[in-house]
Amino acid sequence: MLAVAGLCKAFGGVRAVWDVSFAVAPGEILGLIGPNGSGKTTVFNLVAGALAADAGTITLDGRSITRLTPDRRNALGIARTYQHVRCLPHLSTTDNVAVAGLYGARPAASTGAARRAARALLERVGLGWAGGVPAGRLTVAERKRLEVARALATHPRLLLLDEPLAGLNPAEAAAALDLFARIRDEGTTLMIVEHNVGAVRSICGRVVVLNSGEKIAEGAPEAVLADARVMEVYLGERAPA
Amino acid sequence: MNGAPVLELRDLQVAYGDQRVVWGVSLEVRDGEVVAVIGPNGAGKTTTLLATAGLLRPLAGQVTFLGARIDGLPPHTIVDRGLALVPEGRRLFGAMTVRENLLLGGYPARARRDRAATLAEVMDLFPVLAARAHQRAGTLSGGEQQMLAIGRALMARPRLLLLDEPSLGLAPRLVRRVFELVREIAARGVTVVVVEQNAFQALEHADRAYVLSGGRVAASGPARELLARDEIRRTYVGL
Amino acid sequence: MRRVVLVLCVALLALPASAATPQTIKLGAVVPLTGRYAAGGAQVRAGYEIAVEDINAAGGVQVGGGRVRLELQLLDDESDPTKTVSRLEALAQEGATVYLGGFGSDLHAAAAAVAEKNRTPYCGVAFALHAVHTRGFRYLFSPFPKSPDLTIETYRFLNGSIPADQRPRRVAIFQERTDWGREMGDIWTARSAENGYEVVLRADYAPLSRDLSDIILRAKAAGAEAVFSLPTPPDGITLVRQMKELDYNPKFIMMIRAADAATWPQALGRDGDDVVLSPGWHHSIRFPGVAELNAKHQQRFGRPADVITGPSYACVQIVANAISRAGSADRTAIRDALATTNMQTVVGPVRFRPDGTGMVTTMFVQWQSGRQVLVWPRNMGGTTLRYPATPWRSR
Amino acid sequence: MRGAAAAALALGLLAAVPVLTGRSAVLNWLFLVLLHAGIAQSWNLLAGFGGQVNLGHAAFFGLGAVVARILWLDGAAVPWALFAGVAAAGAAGLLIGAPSLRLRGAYFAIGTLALAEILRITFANAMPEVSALSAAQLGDYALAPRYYLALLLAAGTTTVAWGFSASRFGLGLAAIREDEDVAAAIGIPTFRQKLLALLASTVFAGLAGGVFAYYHLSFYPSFAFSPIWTFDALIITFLGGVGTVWGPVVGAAFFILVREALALRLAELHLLIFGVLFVLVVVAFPGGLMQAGAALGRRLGAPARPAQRPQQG
Amino acid sequence: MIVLQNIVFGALVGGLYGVAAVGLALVFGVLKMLNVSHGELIMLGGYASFWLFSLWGLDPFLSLAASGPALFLVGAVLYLGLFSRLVPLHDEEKLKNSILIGFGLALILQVLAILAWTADERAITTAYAGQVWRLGAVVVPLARLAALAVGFVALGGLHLFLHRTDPGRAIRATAEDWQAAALMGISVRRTYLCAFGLGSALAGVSGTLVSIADAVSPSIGLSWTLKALIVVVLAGLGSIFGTFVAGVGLGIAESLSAFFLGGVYREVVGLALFLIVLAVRPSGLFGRP
Repeated sequence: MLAVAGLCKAFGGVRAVWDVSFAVAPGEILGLIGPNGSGKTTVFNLVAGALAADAGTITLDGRSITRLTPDRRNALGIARTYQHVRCLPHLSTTDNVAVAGLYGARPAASTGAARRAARALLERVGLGWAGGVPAGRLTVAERKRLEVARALATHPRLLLLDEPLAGLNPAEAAAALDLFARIRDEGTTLMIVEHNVGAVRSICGRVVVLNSGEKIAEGAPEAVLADARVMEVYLGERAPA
Repeated sequence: MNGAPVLELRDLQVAYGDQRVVWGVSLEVRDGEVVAVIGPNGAGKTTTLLATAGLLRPLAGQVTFLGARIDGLPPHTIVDRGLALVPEGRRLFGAMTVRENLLLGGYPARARRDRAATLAEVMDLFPVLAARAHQRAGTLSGGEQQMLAIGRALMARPRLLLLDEPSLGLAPRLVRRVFELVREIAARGVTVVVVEQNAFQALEHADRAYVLSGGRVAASGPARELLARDEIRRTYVGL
Repeated sequence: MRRVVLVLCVALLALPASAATPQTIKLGAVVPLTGRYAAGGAQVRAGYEIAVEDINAAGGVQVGGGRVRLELQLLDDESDPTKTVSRLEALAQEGATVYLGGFGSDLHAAAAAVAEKNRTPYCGVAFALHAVHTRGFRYLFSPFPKSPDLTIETYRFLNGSIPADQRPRRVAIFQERTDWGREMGDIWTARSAENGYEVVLRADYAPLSRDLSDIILRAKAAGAEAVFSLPTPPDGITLVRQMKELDYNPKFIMMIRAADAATWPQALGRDGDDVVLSPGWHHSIRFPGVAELNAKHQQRFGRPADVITGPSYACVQIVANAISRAGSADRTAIRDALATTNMQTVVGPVRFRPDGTGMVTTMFVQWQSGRQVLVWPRNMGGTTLRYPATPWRSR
Repeated sequence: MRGAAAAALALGLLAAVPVLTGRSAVLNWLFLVLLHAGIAQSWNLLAGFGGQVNLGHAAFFGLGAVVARILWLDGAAVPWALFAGVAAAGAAGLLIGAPSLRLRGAYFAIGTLALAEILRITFANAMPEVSALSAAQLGDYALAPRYYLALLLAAGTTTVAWGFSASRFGLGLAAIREDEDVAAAIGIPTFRQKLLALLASTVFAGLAGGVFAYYHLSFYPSFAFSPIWTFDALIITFLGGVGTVWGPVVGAAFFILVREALALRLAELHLLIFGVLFVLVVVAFPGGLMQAGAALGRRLGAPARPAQRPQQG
Repeated sequence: MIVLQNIVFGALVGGLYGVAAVGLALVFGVLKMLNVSHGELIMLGGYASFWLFSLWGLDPFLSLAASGPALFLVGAVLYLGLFSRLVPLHDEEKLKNSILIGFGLALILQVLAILAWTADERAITTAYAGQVWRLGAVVVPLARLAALAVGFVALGGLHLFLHRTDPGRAIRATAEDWQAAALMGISVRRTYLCAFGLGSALAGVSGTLVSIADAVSPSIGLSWTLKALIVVVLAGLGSIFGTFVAGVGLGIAESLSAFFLGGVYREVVGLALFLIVLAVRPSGLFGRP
């Protein structure tokens, strides 16, 4: 459904993303991995529209969205979360999600309806108790879940998750992976940037590996993670015993 | 575990505003050790360091440095006592020159007397900084910036050096170089604590390690031992 | 801390407003004591306060059979016309029978309208703008020279003081971009030819400019021998300084308003000398009561009365006289009495035209050796005009 | 609901004031409070709810004032004059807003300040004559209609502010204020929303200017463009509580009534005392008067029960 | 020729703008507080010099040695008593409350000045005032040129202080990243005090220069604050001399527009120029993006 071709982005002469191409098939979970600074988040920003590409095209269902603003892309069904969580700190947790429901791809009919939907979503991510709390008071882990609920509230067809497991303990991470799988099963396509190789292995059908802004590998997780080049850049050259 | 205790955290709790991040961390660092603190993003590693260095005021708990309580003291007096922190993201003064950054590192009174000598030592340890002494720090490459951040902290002549994610954003070759430097610094008699997400490298080079999760200590012990433990490898090392 | 602040707020608001004692007539004055007109406002205030003191010391105003004391309630409007309005309304509520005005034509214009609306007689000085008097206000009275008097008298003064062959025929007008500036410029220009003068330059400038070299250079290039201007005090200081720096030496320099302040020579030293002004009054004028006023002012402020203090004092004299003739505290009666004023005051004889402007003596004053001396009208206690002005380099 | 009832009650009481008192000073003070509440609230619509600090608010106030004044004194019916002023201010808002809203933070603030100063100087040059009512017009002058207009202005802006605080549009605006990038990422058309908020803000600023023009007996046109109007709006809003529905109203009441009360009692020192009091209030309640009031209410009444985080396993 | 003459006067006025702006920029850059009573501090500096001149005949250029330190002390007191309370607040709250405190302070200082010195305009005219230096047909007034030069030297001194001394470097470091500065052993509060004092001292210096080249009265504060604010944004934060040059440039632009368009539109052109710069370079002429 999403196709990225020849994507380039430079910051002040430094190549952050260089000639990256890949495609995302409907209903899959695509992992985007690579060491710190390899350009994963930049790719997310380019796809979501927070950054404008220097070169290359991004198409969604065959339609070019390269020049669209982020809100237009969201209306077409692309939603995202952030690596460093970004909530709307002075709004209540419910309103953080409700506001997304009022805009997004299928805007709710009224604020009341949006809030009801928001509470249901919060329940789903385990934040049902926190509806009235200002989002700024949640812990990082809770805000991670809030971000997922907020993104879901916009009714995305493609959900971009940037390190969704960071900061979660193993039990929470397991629950989150479970949730992602269910979201996929309900028909939303996912793209995940994640450090936790184990998680990537367990949930992603396919992974794309970036290093220094360039794509160095793509394929099934097991195959890609066994690749010597990937081992080298991602795990620090020397494979541990 | 031979040297005298340099740093001791006892049941440290820290919050940002209403939001508690560290729920009770206790750890101990002895003279001459390299101690690694690992754990996932958001586990409270950085917060623990910031509270130790005085940039955050702990909610509860004690921080003892060289036998004296330092929790609640302002950061500049803590630096004065010989505890230097290299913060996450390096936090260089980008508009100032490399030399100025280093001179600022030697700002504490205890370091200022021998500042010229220390500067020479640091330049010796990092020849690249000597070459770029009059360049603006913001124009250095990532690796050079990390060297400068560490060099700047060493200018304070610290007894204890805290490094927060020194490998962040560095190429693997540079990451290895940073950890070699950590050993070199330790060899010169400075005790080091490294907080790392790159758990593998950190455990490889440390003497002992603590694993943080959810704001608490989940495991601790000699680094080699932790590296060998299966659940640690799977959850935190990423293997 | 918080509790202290709360208590303070309450305590301050509970302060009693000055209560009017019976058997007094209240004069309500709104004067700028802060903001850009504060310097002028201070002169106005001194005149009001001394006059009310004097009248009360003499037993008050004769009303009908008895004597009534005057009570002055004076408020600050911060040089802001919106506050002028609101504070005049407050004074109405406090029972003011007559309004006394402040300083500056915009504040006066606002204040006079409130007076008209409230049908309360209003007496104010220190504004020469004539336009305010063309709106049909019946309650507005101003015993002060207006633009037409000032401009026409300028030529009489020049012709009366300088022999024909030495007069500065070529005139430059530095005209501030305000209604008063335009009004003065228009009349000066219109009346120039008939008096034997030629306006060679009318230069506009925005008030409170920090550099006026462009208009000075143009005047110099046009060969103007006299400069007529009406700058604000800072603009006047800038003008003198830059005329000196650019070595532009007109024979006659008139700066209405800027040179009024007693502190003019402190600011400019000898460069302030020879500048002519027309403040509406001067303390050496030979009118009854002036000496006493000067003595009081000397006692209080260490100098004879300031140029705006005299007319302000006269305002209270005129109002007291009108109250006495009205024989009551009725506002309409006082207004009618004011309209028929014909009396001697510290600014000389005063009568009012139907538009409320005063028929008063227009005076010209010159700075000589750091002192203001009266140079026109002649033989009224002053001295002669120093002409031509000393070139800057010879000072 | 209780809030709405209290608001309706307050509105009713304020509407009854001209009937209950003939004292023009009281009405005048309340007029000034309502006018300033309206100006501050209109500024709050963009700055408080949308996070865009506009230092050129006086430009829109001034445009509304000058246009309405000219038409009114020319004989146009008051509603039409006011409407024209509002239209002029709104049009200027769109014209100026479109380019300047692309500037962020301090640059938007100072850029709008420069625009307002340009207008002020230009109007001072182009229209140097004082705009005063004639004696005949003063004969018909009554404060009550002005007062009701100001009441309408304050009630209208506050209603819009309340709408902003509770509607889809307002929630979207709040999201922009909190984090513009996140707002865009959840589908909020950020530029259009900001522009609409600016339009609402400038339209009401223009209405406030028109009310001022209809109220004031005499002023220089450039006075309506004075930066004082912007700073008063900003200071009143900050003092009361920026981004709150009632902050500008509470701030205006404090700012006007305390100042006038002091001016009436202490001719010479009133500004000094007011300045000291003002600084003390700011130091004591850095979060604004609304927050201070809420804190006081919490201390008096039962504290709201905070949500309980489930115990972690 | 007249154009050249106008440029000279414009530059002399602009130099005052520059010096006035540097103090404001220093405080804003280091403390992230906007002291809107900066203009009132300039006014106090002007009065200090005026009184030293009229009571003891002290040359205004010598009185700089008094007005600078005196205003440093005033600034230190204001910081310790008021502004230091804002340090723990978040940036947004800090900025907001600093504006409010500055507003109240401006009222207080204005009234105190009227009570102490009356509201009359004050200016200093020395024996050498009005003397000029002739360059062909162009005259350069010496006293004002000296004022410009003194301002420039003061800024040069500030530059050396900030770049060559430890306390100066501590100020720059704190401006860039106060947390990192604290980690260097720098006492942030002491540095804030020092920066606020220095900013106020600069206001004192520019007040003296204003009293020489312009005039002082209790109500001049707001116009200087606004002018300084515009110059600060025009220049962008980060460069002392950049700020000074931006001030001079604004002064020249004003005088040239007075020449070409007539005096009444002097400031309009300066502001329009400012908007153009803002549109083209949002970080200011000399600021770092």
